[in-house]
Formats: sequence, C-alpha cells, structure tokens
Amino acid sequence: MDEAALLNLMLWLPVVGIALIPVAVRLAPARGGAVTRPLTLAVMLLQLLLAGWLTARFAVDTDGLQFATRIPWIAAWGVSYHVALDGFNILLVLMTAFLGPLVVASAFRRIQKDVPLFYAMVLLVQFATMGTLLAQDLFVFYVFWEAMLIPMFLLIGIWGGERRIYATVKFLLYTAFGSILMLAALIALVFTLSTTAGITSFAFTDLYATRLPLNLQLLLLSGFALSFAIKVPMVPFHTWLPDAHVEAPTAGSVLLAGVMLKMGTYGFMKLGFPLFPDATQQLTPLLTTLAVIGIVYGACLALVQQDIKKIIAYSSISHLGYVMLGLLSLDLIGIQGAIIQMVSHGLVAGGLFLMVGMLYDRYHSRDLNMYGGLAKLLPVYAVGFLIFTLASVGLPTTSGFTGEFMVLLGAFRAGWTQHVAGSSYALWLAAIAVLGVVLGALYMLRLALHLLFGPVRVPNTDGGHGTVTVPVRDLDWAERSILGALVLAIFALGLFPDRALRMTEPAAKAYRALIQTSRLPLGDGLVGAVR
Amino acid sequence: MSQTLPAPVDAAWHALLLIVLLPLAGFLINGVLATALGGRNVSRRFVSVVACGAAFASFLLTLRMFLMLRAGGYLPIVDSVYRWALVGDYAFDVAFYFDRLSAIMTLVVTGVGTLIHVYSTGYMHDDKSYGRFFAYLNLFLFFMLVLVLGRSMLVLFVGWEGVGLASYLLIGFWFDQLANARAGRKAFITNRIGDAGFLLGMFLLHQAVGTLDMDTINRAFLINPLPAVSASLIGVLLFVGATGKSAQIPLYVWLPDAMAGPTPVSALIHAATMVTAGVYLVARMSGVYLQAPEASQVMAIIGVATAFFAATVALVQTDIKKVLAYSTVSQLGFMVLALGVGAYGVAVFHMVTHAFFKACLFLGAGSVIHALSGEQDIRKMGGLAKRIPVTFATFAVATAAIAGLPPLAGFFSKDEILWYAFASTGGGSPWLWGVAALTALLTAFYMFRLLWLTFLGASRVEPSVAHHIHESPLSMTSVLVILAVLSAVGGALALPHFLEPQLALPPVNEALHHLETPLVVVSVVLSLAGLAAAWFMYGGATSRAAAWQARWPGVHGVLAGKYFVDELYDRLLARPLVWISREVFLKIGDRLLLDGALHGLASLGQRAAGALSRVQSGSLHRYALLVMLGLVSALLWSWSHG
Amino acid sequence: MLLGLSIALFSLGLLGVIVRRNALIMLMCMELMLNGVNVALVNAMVDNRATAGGVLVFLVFVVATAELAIAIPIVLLLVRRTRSLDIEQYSDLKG
Amino acid sequence: MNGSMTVAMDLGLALLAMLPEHLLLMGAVLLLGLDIAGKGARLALSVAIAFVAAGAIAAVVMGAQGISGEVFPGLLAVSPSVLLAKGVLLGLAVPVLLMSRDDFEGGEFPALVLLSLCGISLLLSAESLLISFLGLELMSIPVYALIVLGYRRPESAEASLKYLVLGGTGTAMFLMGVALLFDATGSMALDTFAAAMASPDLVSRAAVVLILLAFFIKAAIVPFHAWAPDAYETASLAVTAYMATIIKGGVLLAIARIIGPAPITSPMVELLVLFPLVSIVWGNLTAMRQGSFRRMIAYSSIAHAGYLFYAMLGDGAGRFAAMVFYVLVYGVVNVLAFAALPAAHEDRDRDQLEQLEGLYHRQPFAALVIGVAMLSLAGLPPFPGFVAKFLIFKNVLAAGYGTYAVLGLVGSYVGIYFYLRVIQLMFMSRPAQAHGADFTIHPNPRPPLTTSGFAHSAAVLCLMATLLLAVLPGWVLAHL
Amino acid sequence: MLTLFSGLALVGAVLMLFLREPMRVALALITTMGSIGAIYGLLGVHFLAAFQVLIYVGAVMVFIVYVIMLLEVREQITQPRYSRLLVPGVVGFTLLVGVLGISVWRTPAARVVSGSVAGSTTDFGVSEFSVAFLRDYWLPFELTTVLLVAAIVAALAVVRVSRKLHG
Repeated sequence: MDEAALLNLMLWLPVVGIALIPVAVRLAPARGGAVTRPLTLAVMLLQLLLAGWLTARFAVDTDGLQFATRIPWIAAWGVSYHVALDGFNILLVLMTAFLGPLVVASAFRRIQKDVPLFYAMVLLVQFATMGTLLAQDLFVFYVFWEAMLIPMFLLIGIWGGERRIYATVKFLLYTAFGSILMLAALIALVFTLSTTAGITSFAFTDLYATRLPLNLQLLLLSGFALSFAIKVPMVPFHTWLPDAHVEAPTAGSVLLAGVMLKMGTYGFMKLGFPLFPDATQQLTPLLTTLAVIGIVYGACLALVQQDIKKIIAYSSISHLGYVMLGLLSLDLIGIQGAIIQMVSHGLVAGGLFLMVGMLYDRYHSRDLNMYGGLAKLLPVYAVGFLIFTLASVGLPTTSGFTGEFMVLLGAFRAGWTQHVAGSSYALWLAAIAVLGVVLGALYMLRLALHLLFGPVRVPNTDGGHGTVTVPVRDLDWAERSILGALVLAIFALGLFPDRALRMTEPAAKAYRALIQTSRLPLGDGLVGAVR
Repeated sequence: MSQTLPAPVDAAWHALLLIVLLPLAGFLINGVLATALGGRNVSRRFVSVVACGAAFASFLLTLRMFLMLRAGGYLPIVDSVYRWALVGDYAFDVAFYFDRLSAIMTLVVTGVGTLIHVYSTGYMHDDKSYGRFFAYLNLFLFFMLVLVLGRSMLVLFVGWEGVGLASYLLIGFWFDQLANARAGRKAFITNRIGDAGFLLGMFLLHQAVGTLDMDTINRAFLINPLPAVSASLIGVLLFVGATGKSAQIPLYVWLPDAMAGPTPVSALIHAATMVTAGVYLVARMSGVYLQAPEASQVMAIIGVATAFFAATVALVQTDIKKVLAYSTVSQLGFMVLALGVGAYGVAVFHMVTHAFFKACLFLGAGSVIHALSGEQDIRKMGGLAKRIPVTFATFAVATAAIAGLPPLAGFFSKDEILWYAFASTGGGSPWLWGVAALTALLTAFYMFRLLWLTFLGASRVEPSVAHHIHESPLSMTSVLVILAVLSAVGGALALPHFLEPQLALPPVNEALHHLETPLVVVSVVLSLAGLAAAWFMYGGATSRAAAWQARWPGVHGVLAGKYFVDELYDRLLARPLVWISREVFLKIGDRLLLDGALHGLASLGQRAAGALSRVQSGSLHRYALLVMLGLVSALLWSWSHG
Repeated sequence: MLLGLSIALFSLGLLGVIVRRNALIMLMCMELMLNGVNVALVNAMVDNRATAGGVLVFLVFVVATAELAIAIPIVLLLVRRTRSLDIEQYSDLKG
Repeated sequence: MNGSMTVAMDLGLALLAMLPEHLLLMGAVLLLGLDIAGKGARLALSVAIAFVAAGAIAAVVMGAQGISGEVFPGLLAVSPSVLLAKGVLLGLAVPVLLMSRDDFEGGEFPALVLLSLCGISLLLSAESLLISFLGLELMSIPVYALIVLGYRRPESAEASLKYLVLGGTGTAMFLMGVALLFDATGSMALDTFAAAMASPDLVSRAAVVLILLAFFIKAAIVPFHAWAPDAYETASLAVTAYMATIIKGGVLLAIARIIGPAPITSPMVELLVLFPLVSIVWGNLTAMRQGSFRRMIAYSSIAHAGYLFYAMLGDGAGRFAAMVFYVLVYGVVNVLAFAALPAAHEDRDRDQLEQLEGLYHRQPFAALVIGVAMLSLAGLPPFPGFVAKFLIFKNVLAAGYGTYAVLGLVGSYVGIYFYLRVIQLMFMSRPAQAHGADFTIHPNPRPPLTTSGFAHSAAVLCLMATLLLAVLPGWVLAHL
Repeated sequence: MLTLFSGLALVGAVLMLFLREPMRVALALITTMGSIGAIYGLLGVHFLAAFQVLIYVGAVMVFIVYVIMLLEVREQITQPRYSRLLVPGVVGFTLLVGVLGISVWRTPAARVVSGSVAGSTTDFGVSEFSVAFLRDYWLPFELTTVLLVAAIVAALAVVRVSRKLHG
C-alpha cells in the first residue's frame, strides 16, 4: 500500500472510529457504552502505528511534501483536498498520534458520563488536529482549524469542573473571534492572489508566492496573527487558557496543552510568517517582545497560583513564549529549537496534566494548599511528577532542555547579530528570556515542593483538610505505562534529538528562506505584471 | 603564551563513557528497586554493593585511564560518543575528554566519592530510604563525571545542571521536614540564576567561535583572541555561573542551607566535589580568561571578599555543619582568588587538598553527629575526644590542614595562593594578599574554636544523649583515617607543577621575588596566631568568649545573623517578585484589565441585546413607526451622492 | 398635482396605521395607502399612455380585496379573544 | 394579425416551461377537490408531497437541461439558474410538508403551501414588476392564514395581523415604487429597476428605495423586521420553518433577480449594506436574549437575511448562484433544526429553550442533529453554513468591499454565542428533574405533540442533504 | 374640477385620521374613494373609475361597514383615539411627505400635469382594457383568479379555525 493512502487512512481513522461508535454501542449496549473505550483505544493505537510507519518511511533531509494527496474539492475556488507530510508537521503529527492513545487510556476510569460521546469528541479533536497539521491547502486548513473548536467546547463543557460553562464559552468565543478575523484575512489573501497572479488557489505553495504591498501584508498578518496568538496563547490574549485548563477534564487539558496550543505556533510557522515575510520582518520586534513578555508574565503568574492546573496552564504560556521566540529569531538553531520545544511542551505539559488528573481522581482537589508530602504517600507518583517537573524546568537530558537551549541559543545568536549591526534590543530580549529559565525553576519547584515534600497532608475525600484516613493506592500499572511512555519520549527527545532534527531541518531552512525573501510587489505597485 | 595544546587522541574503546555510565547503572538499579518496588525485596547489602561497586569500578577505570594517559605522554584522550544534534553547520557532539585537568578531577571525584559511599553505608545504615540515598549518590556521581569529563560546554552543562539536581534531591533527602525541601529548592534556584549567566556566556562563545568544544575554544582564543571586551564579557558571564555553583558572593546563600542534607552529602557534594565545579569551569576555560583581564580582576575581588566574609560568619556559628559550610565558602573564595590572579593550577591544587581535608572534616562531623544521635549544636558538645578518639584524631589533622599548619596539605596550597595573590603579574596585589592572610588567620581561629568546643574542654552533652556516645563503625572510621592521611600528605602532590603544561602559572613580579620566604613565615605565624587565639578564647574558661560576645553584641549579632543577607534577598527579590506577580500581574493585569475588558464586552453585549429586545415592544404601532422611520431615512440617504 | 395627492394619501395611510388604535380603522388606512398608489398609477398611465398601469390598478383592486378578505376574519378572531378592537391590546408577543 | 398564432405556439412552450407552476396549481386544485369530497385528511399530504417533489424535480431537470426563454415576452421568463432556484425552494418544501404532519390534518395546509409556492415560482420567473407583485401577494396571502392555521396558541392571530399589516404596508410601498418608476419610465420591466438604481434622478431613486424596502419588510431586515419574531414564534413549527426558509429564500432570490447582475453603485449600495449590517448585529444580539427557540430562530433569520443581502454586493455573475447556494444551505439546516425539535404537550413549551435542556440524554439523535444545525447556522466549519458564508464574503471582498466584509464577519461573530447556547443547553445541562413527572402532573391533556416518523424522515432527509453539502460543496456549487 | 376632487379626497383622508368612530371613518374613506373615482373619470379612465366605485365603494366598503356594525363593541367611545406614537408618527409623516414630495418635485419628468390633457382621449376605454387583458396581459388576468382562490382558501381556513375554536 502506498504511503499516501496510509497517510489518508491515518487522518481519517478517527472518523471511522466515530462512525463505529454507535454501531458498537448498539451491538454491546451493556453499561452505557463501555465498549467504546477499547474501540477508541484501538483506533488511536492504529493511528499511532500508522504515524510511526510513516515517520519511519519519511525521507530525512529532503525538502518538500511527502506522501501527498491532492484532489480537487471546490474546483471553482481552486480548493483541493491536499494533505501531506513535510518537515513542518512530521514531529507534531507523530506527537499528536502519540498522545492520542494516552489520552484515551487515561480517561478509562475517570469518565463515566456519556462515554460514547466523550470518545467521539476525543476522536474528533484528534481528527481535526491531524487535519490541521497535514493540510496543505488554506481552505482545508481553516476547516480543520475551526473543526477543533466544537469538540473541545463540548469536552470542557460536558465533562468539565464547576465553572465549566464559563470556561468553555470563554474559550470558544475567544478562539472564534480570532478565527473570524483570520477568515477575513484568508479571503483577502486568496483574492489578492487571484487578481495579481491570475490563479485562484488555496494551495500553500501558490500562496507562498503571493506578492503583496507592505501595508496589506501587515493588515493580513494581523488577521492571521491574532487568531494564532489567541491559540498559542500569547500575552495579552491568554486569559482563556487558565480557565479552560482548570475546568477541562484531564483528557481535555492534555489535548488542549499537548495538541491544540501547538496549532497556534504551527500556524505561525506554517502560515502566518511565511505568507507575509515583509510584514513579519517589520513586526518581529513587537512579536518578540510579546513572546518574551509571555515568558516572564506567564512564569510570574504561575508563581502565585494555588490551583495546580493553573500553575501548569500559566507555565504553558511561558513555554510557548519560547517557541515564539525561536520562530522569530530566524536563526536555524532557534527555529529548530522552537519545533522541538513545541513537541516537548506537548509531552511535558501533557504529562503534568495527566498527573494532576491522577491526583484529582484520588483526592478530588487541585488546591495546592491541601497537599504535602506526597512523596511519602505515593512514591511512584512522586518520581513521575518530579521527572515531568524537571523536564518542564528544562533540565538537561530532558526534551525541555533541548528545546529551550536551542531556542535561547538561536535567539541570542540573532540578537547578537543585530547588536553588532547596531541594535541591541533583540539581544536584551534574549537575555531576559534566559532569565525566564530561573523563573521556570521557581514556580515549578514551588509546585513540587508543596505537593511532594514536607509533612504528609492530603484533602479528605470531601475536599476538606485532614490527615489521611483512607490509604490511597499509588499509580497502577495502566497509569504507570501511560506516564512511562511519556517519560521515555521526553528522554528520547532530550538525549537523541538529532533524528528529529534531521526530519525538520529542511522545513526550518525553507521557513527561514521564505521569510528572508522579500515578496513586495515588483515594480511600481504594478503587481503581477512581471510573471 | 607558552602553553601547548596537543591534538587529542581517540579513545580506543568507550572507556570514558564507561566511567560515566557505571554510576548511572548503579542509580538505575537502585532507583528502580527503591521506588518502583518500594525497596522491600532489596537487602541493604545489595544496595551497598551496587552503589559502592559502581563508584569503585569507576575509580579503578579512571586510574587505568590515567595510566594510559601517562603512557600516551599526556596527550588528551577523546571519547566521541554520539552526535547530539546537528543544526545547519553547527554540530553538538557528546564527547568525553581526558587530559591532565580532568584526570585529576575524575580521580578526586571517583576517589573521594568511593570513600564517601563506603562511609555512608555506615552512616545511613538505619535510614528508611537507604536505597534511595545510594541511588541519589550514584546519580550525583554520574552527573559529576559528565561535568568533569565533558569535552563540550554543552556536556559540561548537562553535568552542571545534573549535579544541581542531585544536590537538590539530596539536600531535601529528608523531605518530611519542609525546611529541608526548601533548602534544596533554594540551592537549585540560586544555581539556576548562575546558570542563566553560564548559558549567556555559552551562547556568546558559540556565537564567537561557532562551537562549544572547550579545547577548540581555548585553542581559538590562543590563536586568534577576541577583543578583550568580548572575552571579559564571556568571562564574567561564565563566572556568574561559577558563583552559583561554587557559592561565591552574591550567590553563596544556598550552601549553608544545603547542610540540611545528610552529612555524607555535605562532604561529597557541598565540600569536595560539586561546589568546586565553578573553579573547574574557570580553570577549564583558562584560555578565555587569559584574554580577559577585567573578568579575572572581578574574580579575584569576589574571591577574596567571599573568603573573608564567610570566615567572619564562621567565627560565631554554633552549628557544627554551618561552621564547616562557611568554611567551605571561604575556602572556595581562596580558590577563586587564585583563579582571579591567573594561578589556575594552584586553584586546582587547593581544590584537591580542600577535597581531602574538608571531606574529612565533614565526615568527622558526621561521625560526631552520629555519635550524639543527631546533635549538631557545638554548645552541647565538648570533651568528646576521649569518647570517640579516632574521629577526634582525624578531625584534628584535618583542622590543622585547613588552618594551614605545615607540613599538612592545606599549608602548601594556601601558601601558594597567598603568594600568587601577592605577586602574580596577572592581577596580584598586596591588598589581596593582606585580606587573604587575615582570612587565613580567621580560618585558623574558627577551626580551632570548633575543635575545642567539640572535642576538648568539659562535656556539655545532654545527659540523655551522653550515655550512648559511641565510636562510629569501621566503615566510617576507616574512611576518616584514609582522608586524614591524604590531608596530611596531600601537599606533596605538587599539582600546579603537574598541571603546568596545561595550565601555566602566571609569571611572578620579579621585583617581589625576595619576599617569598618572609611571606611563608608570616602565613605560618598567622595560622599559629589563630590557634593561639582560639586556645585563649575557648581553651580555658568559656566565659572569656562569652565576655567578648557581651562586649560587642552588635558585631556578634550581625555575624551570627550572617549579615542578614538572606533577609535582604527575601525583602529585595523574593517578596517583590511575588508581590508584583500577585498584585500587579494577576490582580491588575489578568483579572482587572484583560478579564475585566472581556467581561465588560460581554455585559455590554448583553445589555445591548436587552435594549434591542425592548424595542420589540409588541405594539404594532411601533412596528409601523419603525417602518416609516426606516423609509424616511432610506429616502433621505438616497439623495446623497446626488 | 395628482402625484402629490397620491403621496399625501399614501403617507396619510401610513400615518393612520401608526397612530390609529382601532383595528378596523387601521385596515381602512391600509386601503387608503393602496388608493394613493392607484392614483399615482393612473396618473402615470395617463402620462405614458401605457395600459400596463391600468392593469396594475386592476390587480391592486383584487389584491386589496383579497387582503381585506383575510384580514377581517383575523380581526374577528382577535376580537373574540380580547373583546376589543384596540391594537394596543394585541401586544402579547414581544421581546 | 398573427398574434393569436404566437400565443398558441407559446402555449405549448408555456406548459412545458412553467411545468413546476402547473404542477403546483394542479396539486392545489386536486387538494381542494379532495377537501370538498371529504377525503382530504388521508391523501392530502401524500398528494402535496408528490406534486411538490415532482415540481422540484421538474425544475431541477429543466434547469440542468439549460432550458431558457421568454415564456410570456416581457412578463415571464425561465432560465437555468432561476429553474434551479425554484427547484431548491420546492425541494425544501418537501421536508416542511413532511413535518407538517404532526401539526396539521386535512388539505388546507398543503393547499395553502402549494399556492404560496406557486407565488414564489412566479415571483422568481417574473420579468415584469407586475408579475412580481402578483407573485409576491400570492406568496404572502396564504401565509397570513397559515400562521393562524394551527392555532395552537391564541397569540397567533395577533402575530398574523401584525404580519398582515406590515406585509400590506410593504405591498403598498412596493406598488408606490412601481408607480413612481412607471411614471418616470413608462415601463414595468424588470430591467428598468436596474437602470433606475444607477439613475441620478430622484424619483427613480425614491422608487428604487420603496421597492427595496418593501423587500426588506418581506425579508425582515431591521428596522422592518418587527413582525418576524412574533409571527415565527406563534406559528406552528412547520409554518415557521416554511417562513424562515422558503419564503425568506424566495423573497431574497426575487430581489436578486430584480436587481439583476449589474454592479450596484452608491447610494444604493450603502442601503444594501447598512440595513443588512444592522440586521446582522441586531438579530444576533437580540437572539441571545430569547427563551423561545422559534423566536431565536426568527432573530437568527433576521441576521441571515442580512448576510443574504450582503451577497448583492458580490460580483454580478456569481451573485445569484451564491445566494441560491446560501438559501439552500440555510434552508436545509433550518428545516433540520425544526424537524428534530422534540415533542411536548403544549406548543408554547415545545420551543422553550429550557425544553432542550439535557436533550442529549433523552434523545441523542435529536440533540446531535440540532447541534449540527446550530453550528451550521453559526457558520462554523466544517458544516455547510461555513461554505455558504465563505462564498458570500468572498464575493463581497472580491468586489472590493473589504471593510464591509470585515464588519459583517465581526457581526456574524456576535451570533456564535446564542447558537452555542443551544448546544450548551442540550449537552451540558442535566435534564430538568420535572421531566419524568411532567406526564403525570399535566391535568389537561391536549394530545402530546409527538414527533412522528414523518418529522424524523424530514430530519433524516435534511441531514443527508446537510452532509452532502458539507462533503461536496464544490460539486453542488458547480451545478448552480 | 380635478383640483376639487383632489381636495375632497384629501379632506376625506385627513378626516379619517381625526374622526373617532369607525363608521364615520368609513364614510370619510368612501368620500375619498368616490373622489378618486371621479378623478379617474375626469382623466378619461372610465373603466377604472367604474371599478373604483363598484369594487371599492360597492363591495369593500360595504363589507367593512357591515363588519363595523357587526362588531358594535361598546368600549369604542372610551378608547383613546391615538396610540402613544402620535407625535413621532406625525413627525415621520411630515418627513415622508417632504422627502417624497421633494423627490418628485425636483425631477422634471415627473411634473407633467396630467390634468391638462384629461378628457381629450378615449385611449383608456373598456375595449382598450379588454384587448390589453386578453392579448398582452392575459397571464396576470388569469393569475388574479389563482390569487382570489388563494385568498378564499386562506380566509376559509381562518374562518374554520375560528369556528373550531369558538363553536
């Protein structure tokens, strides 16, 4: 079977799963659709298998799309169903596929309400994110991009915590606002392409060749950037994230942190910046500033939270600031670092959210004040939590280090180059970002300290204070294997990132080249005259 | 520059890697067994054998490699393991590098490390988390070896952060007390601040040289030095990292608190090995520092200031480990002073001797604490010499060594530091010498004070404890003896000379050459003066010290309060940070401005919706009026653009 | 002038719909509007000498009748329920 | 003269070209006959559906065949695009008729719908404002009756009167406009309107404004919308669906036909933007506050009328097709939502939004279907509403009205909230506890309004159409 | 003459707004309609004049008067005449008349005074219309039947609802 077909199979597998769910529930109606659990897990594992196979077949150090499928969809507008793997998305695809089974498995015991719908929604999120990553056509991209929202809306809204409605509506309205502006920018972009170059096409490759005057580029970039920035989220568009994370069920948090936030940075990398190189150059100082503010601001806020999930949520803001910093550095090391950091954050934050979920399953509280000394009570849990904490802090040998180190090195190199050229602004920003490393240690270790160490202290089952009365089991084998898989991945990416870097390097180079090549209209604004 | 930088030779087999991996294997075995299986099915003997065996095997392997190194004419041996990353034209390789400097470091680390492992089997024998402890120790050893053997700064940094992690875990080893865990966190975070500087220095180097391999960097600086400003900037930034790890002003604050960990940890990590990593780093990067006079000057001043400052604090501490901790800070200051005046080999020399005698002191202190069932306050000791004679003897030897009494190890190394501080053309000055000499006097004083209060005089031990004071088991005393011997004879190693082909000593101001012997005499006299003063103050009635204390309560208060630096940092940094985060960022930024605007918009929408739906009053008249108004306005509009 | 009359009748009819409270009068005012329209149509027909206007007037007659034919039963229905012809009474639906 | 000959020849052609209208009329007559014969109840619906479906198929087939021509010169013409539009609207009537089974018995409802549909067909085919007028009235008059027809709620007479008075006012305005236009040009042909739109002459402009505004009233554009929420709320479900989809679509496609493909210039273009823009915002905002599903849909339809008028800004050639597509999508998902609405004892309760609380736990299929419909109405991908909205805004932008497009999109953003609220109610709320007890407490048993298999089949029909539109929008678009 | 009837029509229309009782309003409307019929006649459109009188006055108004008498609801007198929107309504009315009037006035083509040529033509006789309806406009003519059928069905439906409800 050729790889393109396998790629499509991988993408559409969750849809098949969703279609099978009602059938399975009908066939085995016992216990409210318990049958959907193994079914979904099987689908996810199969998807992971396919993703792994495709990764293995992926030609490294090769530029361009691989395993592409292109079928005209809305021919009149030049829209094609166009999906492919490339250096930009390969790692994120793999990570998404990797997180899928873990999310599903982690929810086995936790989710007892509306089980079939839950797994259907998880599969939908999976499908939509995969589609967003694989899409090579702007229209298709947008469709998948938006399709992510609704299942996530439901995941938070149905299976979330107390203030879930507020959180989920906030999440949706925030992101939808960005999407609307992106839609406007998208239409304008395609229209401009068709008038200047005479092609009506949504294909990225065609759009990458669009020449636009600077002011238009700025306008359109703002549209795209706002949408992506909300998703990332960059300060000051971030306030939906802590709420969404706190209220979401564990699986939702993991999907949100692990997969969905990456779509924002991926969008910047794949679309936002390369489509509008001149505007990007123009806005780089501003965006870099926002990224660094995000690093510091997110860290500071994480420092003063009492809700464990909020701490991790704010840490996400901080960590994704690094991604933005790396992408904007336009230094190859920085870009590569940003890609690694994306994956790393997915693994680490995903792992942390899973662990918080496991804790919540046991004690029904996320209040840091309620806890203490878990290392004594749940030693295996503590070890796991510590590993994720340290990975989040960016300790060497973990993936967090690989990402942060390369991002910071890249940002610094870029800053120094500009410093030599006469402007030290970027250099200072890079230096501040390096200091963010300290803040990262501050809040994560605060979390670990209060959670794991000190005298034993856990909430009663009713959420109040008190000494332990009921012995609580440590992680069971299922939880251990879920976390173990993540830990292995974290160390793999920390110790042996080169294989991953080989796959993404052509894309990183292409990205840099796209942004460094001006695409202002040729001549005196007579756009498209020279073709 | 007369230094030669010979081309490295490749290691025939991954011997260096093996040195590093053995402790890792020990860690994994013990760690997995201790946590995953709850340590139930694992005997202590098994744990000890694995842990000590791993350390000892590493030591033996290091010895073998050292012999190979010597056989190869001290050509550095390189063990390339794998390519960590390749980005564009820049490669980041994981490789180990074995030359004179790292050989010495490795030997000390594995040697002292093995000894302390053995010691710990006795010291920690009754601890519940025996397996976990040895797992951590092996983990530390692994990272420390990565640190000293790494060829690239990146690998060094891995070790650098890794030992920080091990330190964090070991300081907070008894984590049921929050204070211990807090101390661990403080250590980690303080180090992180230094690491930020380290990272920046590393980045700058990468930008300048295009690689992080330290031998290449040194060679590059030798052949084609950067402008002095850049070199100094790099130097200062790297030194910021060193101040963190090696507990120099202003980042020394974590080290005294780090005594919360088990005593063998204090000996191994916070005295003998890890804290010297900063010194090692500077020595390793001497190629850069040779081009960076300003950075060197900064180092010298910081070093001497730290040495003096810590020594004054040590004068009045009453916790046996705290005294030793400040003493460590002070001694590290000496080493940094040596680095600052360009005497890298001397710094390394002092580092080695310090490893011997300070490890001995800490382990001795551990033995005391062990004997007194955990008591650490020297005011509640005294007269222990007869009860635990081996400990006393070894402790005394080490005290004499640190005080700089000839012919013990400390005398040689400290004396060389004082000499270069005085006479080095690379920044030596009488001022530096003066302060350093005064510090040496203080050192002798507080160390003998410690000795007296602990072992001599009348017993002030609490009766409940007194009756089961006992000498430590053989596993501990044997280690003490070995270390005491090393402290005594270690001065004969003459390391600066050994290292000279690699780390040249700075040229000495010829005009001052004639002062060398008088200065030696002066320093010996100062040491003896310290001894005498301590005897004067504490040898007789303790009231004399109390009287002095009463005479200058302010001074005593400041010293006992450690100059209130911790409080200062708390007020100046920690609290403002939390305050700004909570009051400004969270309350004003997130809640008021961002969420406030959002909620404002939402309620605006709701209110607008309410107003609009009131327009729909149900009255047909109004509906018709709306039509008429719409009609009129549309007609009026149609007149425009006439 | 006839156009003016037409406009006046049309507008008066609309005004009547707005201000008169009696449902039947309101319906009559609608008839008035249509009459106004018819005047304009006839006027235009005469101006342009085109029969189409006349045809349309004829159609308006029919439509006016038809509208009334359905309006009156509805009003009767309302009167049965509210015992009133007051339009203001027919405002249960709002919001 | 040979006039009679032409007429005779035309008759043959007319029979063919106006086949949909003829089918509808035949159906209506047959229904009336059945009614008089007293056999209406059983057969009426099947007959109506058969004739409407036949009409729809005929229209689509003829449209696909590319039949075009002047049936009655100067009065009535057919063209493929118009035939397809008719096909779409008639096709939408099929599920609406299916739904009606739950509310109506007998032949009145189908007969009135058939007559009204006939009016819409005429309206679309009209080449003269004269015929437009007739079509408009033929379309509207049965609807006034339809609103009160179910008479599940006493207020429906009030709503009907409001609609009638405002609709009548609209008719008068239309006629006034025609009269002024006729006065100025001496013609009632459709293209005089297009010419008048660009004319600098004030009477022409006044005429254009009057005619446009008449359509605004019929399409419920703010501030001429006020009848719509009342009428939609109290009419029976099928009637609401009919008004919200078919009438609205018919009116909008008709005005598109009247305006023609010529580009629109200032000041008319502002009228065609500002009123709809206000409608979008107003409708979307006000919908947030509604407790009644139908009333909410009414405001939603006010906003959607706004989008549809936006389409007029688009490029001339694609304008009509875009609107047909939009009407198709909008109609399908709207009917889908109505058809899936769960049953209740009281009509008033039936569309209370609280009634939808926890619907997923009672009727998962209905909840999912309504969810799909809501998301589609909100214009979120991957549902077909998105493609339709995209199409319109793409055309608007392409015509150079960037600012208006962005404003419209932002206005549409406001609407997302209330569609989501429905989903929120259905999926995120537990069902009210009273529901189990509801059946016993209610002392006065009107027969519960069940959703029968007919409504289900309507929902399934629409769902299939929705899926088709979602998966193959390109294919559908290519054929419009 | 034309002016006279125009004035009469206008007065009738204005009276419609002022009179309180529905019956009087109906009479005012009949006046207006009659005047308009006369105007048609003066313009030579006798066919329409006849229809105006026959259909409007003869059928529609009789129907209305009948309904008014049928409904003789007692509260009529106490009921206020005007809605609360009197003032805005009048303002709107003024504006509307002004706007439309000015639109017409400012357009030269619309200011042809039709009355001057009135009576001089018989173009719009019954025969003319018959021909027009049967030749050019037979479609609308046919459609009126459909329309009337629809109206009847609709009205019957409403009546039937009413009957079902109230006996």
